[in-house]
Amino acid sequence: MTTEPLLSMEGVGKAFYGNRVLRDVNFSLAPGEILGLVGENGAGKSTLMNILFGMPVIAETGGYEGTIRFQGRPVSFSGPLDALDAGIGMVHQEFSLIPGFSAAENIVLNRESLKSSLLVEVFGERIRPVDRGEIFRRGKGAIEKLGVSIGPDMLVSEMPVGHKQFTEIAREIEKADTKLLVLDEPTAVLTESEAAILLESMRRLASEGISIIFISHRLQEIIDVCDRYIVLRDGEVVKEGEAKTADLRDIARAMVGRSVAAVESSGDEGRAFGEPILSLDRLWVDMPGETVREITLDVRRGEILGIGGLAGQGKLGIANGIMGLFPAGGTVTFEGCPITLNDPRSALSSGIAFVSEDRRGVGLLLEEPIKLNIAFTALQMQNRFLKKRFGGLLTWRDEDALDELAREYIESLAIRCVSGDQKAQELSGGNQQKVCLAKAFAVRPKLLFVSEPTRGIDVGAKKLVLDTIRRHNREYGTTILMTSSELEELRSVCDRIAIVQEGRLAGILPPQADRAEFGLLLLGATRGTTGEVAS
Amino acid sequence: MKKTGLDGTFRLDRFLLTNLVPLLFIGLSAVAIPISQFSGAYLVQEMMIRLARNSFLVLSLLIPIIAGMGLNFGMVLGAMAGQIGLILITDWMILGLPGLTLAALIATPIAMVLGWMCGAILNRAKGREMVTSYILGFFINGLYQLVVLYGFGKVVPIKSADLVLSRGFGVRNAVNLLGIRNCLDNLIPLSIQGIRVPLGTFLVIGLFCLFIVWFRRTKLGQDMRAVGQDMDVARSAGIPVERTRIVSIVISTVLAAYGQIIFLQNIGTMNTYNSHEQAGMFAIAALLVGGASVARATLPNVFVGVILFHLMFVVSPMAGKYLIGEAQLGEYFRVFVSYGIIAVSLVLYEWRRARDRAYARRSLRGGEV
Amino acid sequence: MKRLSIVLVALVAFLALAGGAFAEAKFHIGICTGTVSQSEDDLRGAERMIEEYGNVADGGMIQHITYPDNFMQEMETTISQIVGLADDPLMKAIIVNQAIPGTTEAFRRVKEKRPDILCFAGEAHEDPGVIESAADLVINADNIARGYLIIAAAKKMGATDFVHISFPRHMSYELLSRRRNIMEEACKDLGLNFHFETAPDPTSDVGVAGAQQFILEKVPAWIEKYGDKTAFFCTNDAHTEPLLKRIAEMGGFFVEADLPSPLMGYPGALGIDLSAEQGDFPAILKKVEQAVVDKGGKGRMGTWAYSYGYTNSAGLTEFARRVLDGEAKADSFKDLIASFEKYTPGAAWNGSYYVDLNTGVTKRNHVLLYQDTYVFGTGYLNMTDVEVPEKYFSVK
Amino acid sequence: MTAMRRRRVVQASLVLLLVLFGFWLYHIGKGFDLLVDNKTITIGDATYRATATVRVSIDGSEPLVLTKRGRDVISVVGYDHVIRVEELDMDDEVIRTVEKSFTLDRHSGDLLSLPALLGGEENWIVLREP
Amino acid sequence: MGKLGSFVDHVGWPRVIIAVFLLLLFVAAPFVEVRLDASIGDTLVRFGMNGVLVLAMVPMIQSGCGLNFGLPLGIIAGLLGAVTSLELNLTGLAGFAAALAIAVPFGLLFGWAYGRLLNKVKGGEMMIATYVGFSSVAFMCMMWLLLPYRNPTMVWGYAGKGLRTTISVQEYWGGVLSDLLGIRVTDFLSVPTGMLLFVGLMCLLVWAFFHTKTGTAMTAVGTNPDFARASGIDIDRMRTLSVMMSTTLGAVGIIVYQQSFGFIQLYMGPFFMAFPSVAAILIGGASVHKATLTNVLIGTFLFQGILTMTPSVINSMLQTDMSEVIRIIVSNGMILYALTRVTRVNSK
Repeated sequence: MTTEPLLSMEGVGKAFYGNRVLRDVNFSLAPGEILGLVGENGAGKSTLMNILFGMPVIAETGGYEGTIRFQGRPVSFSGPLDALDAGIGMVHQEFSLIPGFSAAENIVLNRESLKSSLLVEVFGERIRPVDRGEIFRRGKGAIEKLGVSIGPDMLVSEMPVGHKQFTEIAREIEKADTKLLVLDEPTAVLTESEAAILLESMRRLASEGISIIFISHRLQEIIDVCDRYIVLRDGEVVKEGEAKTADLRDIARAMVGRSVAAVESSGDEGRAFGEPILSLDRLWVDMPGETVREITLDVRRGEILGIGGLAGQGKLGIANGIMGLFPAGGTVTFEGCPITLNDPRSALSSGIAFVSEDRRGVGLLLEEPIKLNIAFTALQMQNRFLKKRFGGLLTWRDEDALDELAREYIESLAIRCVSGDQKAQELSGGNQQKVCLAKAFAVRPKLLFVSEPTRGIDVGAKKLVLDTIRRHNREYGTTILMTSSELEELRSVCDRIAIVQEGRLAGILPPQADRAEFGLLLLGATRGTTGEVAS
Repeated sequence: MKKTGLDGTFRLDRFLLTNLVPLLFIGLSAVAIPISQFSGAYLVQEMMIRLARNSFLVLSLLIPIIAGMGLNFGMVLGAMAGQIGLILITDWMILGLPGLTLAALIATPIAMVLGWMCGAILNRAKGREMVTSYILGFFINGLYQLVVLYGFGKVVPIKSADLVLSRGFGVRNAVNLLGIRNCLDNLIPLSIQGIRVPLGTFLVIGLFCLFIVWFRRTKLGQDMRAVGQDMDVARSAGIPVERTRIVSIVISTVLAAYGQIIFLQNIGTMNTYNSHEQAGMFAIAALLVGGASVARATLPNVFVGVILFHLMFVVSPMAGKYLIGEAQLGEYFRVFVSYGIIAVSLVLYEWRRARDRAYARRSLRGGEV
Repeated sequence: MKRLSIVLVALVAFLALAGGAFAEAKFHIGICTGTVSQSEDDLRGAERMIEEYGNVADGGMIQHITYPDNFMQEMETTISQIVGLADDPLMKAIIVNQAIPGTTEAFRRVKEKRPDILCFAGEAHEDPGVIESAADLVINADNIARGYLIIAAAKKMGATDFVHISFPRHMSYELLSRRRNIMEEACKDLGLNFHFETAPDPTSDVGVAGAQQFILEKVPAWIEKYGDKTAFFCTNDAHTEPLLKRIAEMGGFFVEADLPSPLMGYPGALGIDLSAEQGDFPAILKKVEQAVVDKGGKGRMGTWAYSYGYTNSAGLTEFARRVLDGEAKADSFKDLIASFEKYTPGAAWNGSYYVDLNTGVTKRNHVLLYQDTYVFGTGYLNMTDVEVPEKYFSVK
Repeated sequence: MTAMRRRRVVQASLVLLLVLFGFWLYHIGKGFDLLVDNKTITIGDATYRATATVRVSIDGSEPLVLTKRGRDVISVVGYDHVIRVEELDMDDEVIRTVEKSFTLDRHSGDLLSLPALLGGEENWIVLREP
Repeated sequence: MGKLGSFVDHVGWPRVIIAVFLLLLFVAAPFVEVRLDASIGDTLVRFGMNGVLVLAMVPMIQSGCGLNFGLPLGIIAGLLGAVTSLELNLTGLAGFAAALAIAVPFGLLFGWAYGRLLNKVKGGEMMIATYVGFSSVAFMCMMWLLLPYRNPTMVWGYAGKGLRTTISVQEYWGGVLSDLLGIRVTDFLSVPTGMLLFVGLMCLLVWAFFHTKTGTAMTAVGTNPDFARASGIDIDRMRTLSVMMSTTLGAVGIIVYQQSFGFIQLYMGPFFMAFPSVAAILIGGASVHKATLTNVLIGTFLFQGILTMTPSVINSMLQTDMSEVIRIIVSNGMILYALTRVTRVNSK
């Protein structure tokens, strides 16, 4: 073993438009070493990887600070293809596979073995026939290296998810000169036995001299397979050490803790709440990327219930499923009446409103004026802001009422805009979010789902939005289910916080609970041990 | 257990659906042939000729489908290039196979330029390729008229008095291709029981099928399949997506030029200003009838499609005439059926795609596992 | 749904027509014409022959088919339709009227298989040199002579200006292009002002309606520009109808259509009810004349008394029948005219053989014909007696 | 880079080859429409009278019979040909047979004057009068 | 410069180019002896004739069904109304109103069926619409021959049965709208006030519709289907409704067209009607998923202006028939430009 590290980062930092996301990251990675990278969503992991791979987004936003050395030389890739050439492979969370191709074909995609052909001299390299036998052999070899059994000629479209993950990894290691492999949450979609196989093959790869950066939320896996780990929080390395001696609880605490000013407590601890207003019984939701597998939960009248969890664990699916936007099953009871799933009207008409996390996609009519955006749901579902014309023959949009409504919310939520006639797409993210909230408030809901209300908006706006939500809860007694990736945010607003992990409820905690408790729930370290935690 | 059972019924269902259009056509033909009172020999001969005449044009559609660009209405551009080649060799009086080959040789660079242009435009209209190439056909038709009706005889010298209008410029509306008429079809004379077999053309078509099979196995073909299935994945794997798409259109356009030349050598006369217009529409219809879809087409689709579609074309006017007693009703019936069937097959395709998507998603559903 | 209703309709129609029978014919004659929407007269001529000689389906002599409406795009269909006729062993003659593109190749194929079948082409669209190479007889309206005669007739009617309306695709037809040039030359010689106007092609993206609309709106402007002593002529049938409508309303002259017939344009343009006169050309002529005169078009609008397309279908079929029955000779101009005159009592015909301008070769299988011009309200102009000066035959 | 360069050379020479191939095709496929003419003609000072009916064929094609003042078209492919002219008397008996080989090129005429040929004129192939 | 630039950006290059081209034609017209008043009159008449047909594109585009290449279906409904009105021998405004009254139910019915079909093929509407249009036209060709219409002015002169390709409506209700309140400015320029008012009325109705609850919902479906669904709107229903509206507007549009045109065009006539309307609205600056009344008005004016001005002016200028070819290249080139541009914005 050489002593020289394969990869080393020296003082790497990055700021997006003055907003610092990485600060002075230092670490090095020896050949054949497995490094665990741990951190909450938004801790800076992806940015770090983007810098490593030279993604265009980094250069476009002003580059980064510090030096990256690969095999001793300082490098600065101009794109992922460059990085691949240098021998760094990455396996993404989203599959990057061609569905109609076999495993082998995907493994060698764009690196196919070619037969020689005289026509090359005329039409260039790409005219060479593909050597199918050789491809099959190479694919098979790569799969075997992983120690799994996948037919090299199996079509990706017919594979179970786990096999797709293995195919993707096989593609990276098949590259002859792959020296460093970055695995971004590879086990998230795997079953336990599959995950075990993967960890096994990671060890095998490491023993062959390939270094691995392993990003995972399953701390146990990190401890099991890695040589060392580092924990990122708010763009800084807050903890690093040998995996073997690590303590799960320590890592969790390091990950979740915040350096920001202490959470301003809501101040009404011990608020008393009424009977359950909404009950979920074995709810499942098929929302791509946010699958909810089985959730049973009661929400009480008047409370603010936070739903937390890491990205992709299914916390977002709950609201979307109940609102009928994605196929769902199970039983949902609202005020004693069952809600018909898969039908948005059902939930809406029983007085539930929803502020979607996908502001631009689902939340707004970007090309329409603000006032229409605010009034739309109320107008459609509750026939408000309409006036009759010609003896009821025509139901006309009441522009005056719309203006009035828009004025009201622009004022109360301090939406910064020219007038209610301005188009939604011309607003800033924070103001768009306020419009979304206004839209939900306008229907005067009994229960409000708010998903990721502060995503992508600046700090000042964040506080305003959270205050608005809280005020609405206090003033109108609206029950609110707030879903957020930012635990601190939940802790500052909510009365209870439910943590969702892998599509299941991991537990419910009061906001004052210890950080480590949250950390453990988030990371699934206590998987299987928690049931319904009473508050 | 449950899974395989589900799978099995699904397959049969799927088979029927996939082949619904050809089955529909077979059914219609089965009814129409006896009514039309055509003799078997006539129909066989006619199908033989039509197969020779049209297959190549239809085959030229395959490659853009592989590359995920849908049905290439832009093949009309290639047809025009082929026609320009034919006009020139007719003017120079190059006869027989050499003439045919020379026409193809002249058409190649023109088709390449046009195809490149078409591909570049389609790259800017991703997801709307079909409508765009449809309109592109109209546009290029204007340019073609400009060149052939005003350019030829003025800019491009045309000497032959049979070709140029007496006014001194512009090609006449019909060009007699006697010099190369049937020269490929009759290259190897073969007659089985009085039915002429255009063996020469079949050989060329056969070679071309081999080319397609071979091409799919080249790196370029592999890249096209990848691009066709998922552009983003292909791009992230380093495949030059835009370039690959352009290349596929260029190949298709050049092949369409050859196809049109083969088509016209069989027809024997060229409708200077309209021959190309028919190329795209009917080739596409035939392919769809053969059971191909916008995203998937195979060699058997081509041949089955040509035979079924043209069988219907030949038989339905007569069948309509005998059935209804008026010739023109038969004709309208034919138009109705042929356009209707294209609509039906497109509807089925879209519907099936939506259903497959839903089916694929179902496996991810949490509750049912 | 639609398909079911078609079958039902078909069944009803079939039952309705399953009457009438003719003695088994010795031989069959095939006629291929356009549909009603494309060229009614041609189709009616064929139906007239069915009336006279019986339908093959009922044991008669005539087998009638139609070519596609979209014939410019569907050459293949045209070819196989015509060749399909030769599949009948009793088939002895095939008449295609109008001989649209594809006819030549169809004839070649027919001849390859059955050299004994007579192939006649009425009003050939393809280039003369092309169609002559395959057909036994080609008929065209004598656009060479008419190039002069229409101008002469316009002068006779009192015109001072002449407007020729066409578009690029038609100008690529040798005979149409030459006729335009002859007209220009004749105008110069006879002292008329020649004007050339372009209108949209009805087969282009604007469609028939768009092209017709253009004529409707431009004719008043042209009459204003060139005066109301202007004669109009257009090469396209679709343009004719709106043109007639405007001329009847606003003045100007109309000598005759490109393919003249009292049914060409007039019934549609003037909204004439012809149901009582069906099939009777003298009566139709009278009715149309009445309508034209009522609209104030007396002495300003003309036609051929008998439809060119109708006579072509009927006359050629009759000629073919006579040849096959030995009553006429295939190369006799006189016999041909006699066959035509059977359907046009009272109207004079004239014509000549086509001469290739480049080689000077006279094509004895290509006959150019014209009928006397009939002007509504004043009667025949006796244009068939006018000698066309030799020089016009060599105008390119 | 040498591979690239070699490729360019190969491509260039292939294009060149195709162009040459085109010329070759032009050469072997070039056809002519020849007008065989049995009319009186004046070439230079000499006048050759059309006298009799002749039967003519080129390269053994289907023979054509031309009466006096007759003219017809024969299509041929290639540059070198043999013409065979038979003079006929009133009873269609052959009086005299002349066989002559001739070579065409792009500039030569396309009107074969049979009286001139029979009269022994050197330049019996003339350009058609426009 | 900045102002001009932003103006051009706002209006869009293709429209500026076409407008300048059209303006040049108008300026050039008097110099080549093309009457300016007649040209303006023609453009106005054409604008009125085609306005409603182009308007028929709007509901479908707004609800996200794309360009209505299936317009022939609506036209067929209109034709049925028109010939039935003639069959009943109704004249004047009564005849016109009857034609509308008969056409509208047919339009609604066809639109309903067609809309249900299009709901099955979301995403592939345009191609399918084209072929549905074509095949329905061919089907109706048979029907025109077979339907038992008997009015002698409509049937074939020779056979006495089957409808003619072109039927004159002059004696019935030709020009009832155009001449209504017509203002004669010069001999060649009379403003078809009635027709323009009718087009205006139709625009107003469409405008009003998009201000009702349902209209608002339809816009939302087109702009952002997810948003609409999240707000409890039945997308399929809205789409079907929009197709019904488009089809019915097409039916009304063709009747307006006919009363000015003076003829009813049967058989292959409807075949070619969709294309000019599609072209007009694209030139007007509409995209495949967003169209406004302004797009309709500007597009109709520009497209029809080019159509009527190019052949006459260029022909008089150059004394050649080339003008027709130039027209084809210019107008299709513009549509092509519009299509590629739209997508680039989309793919961003």
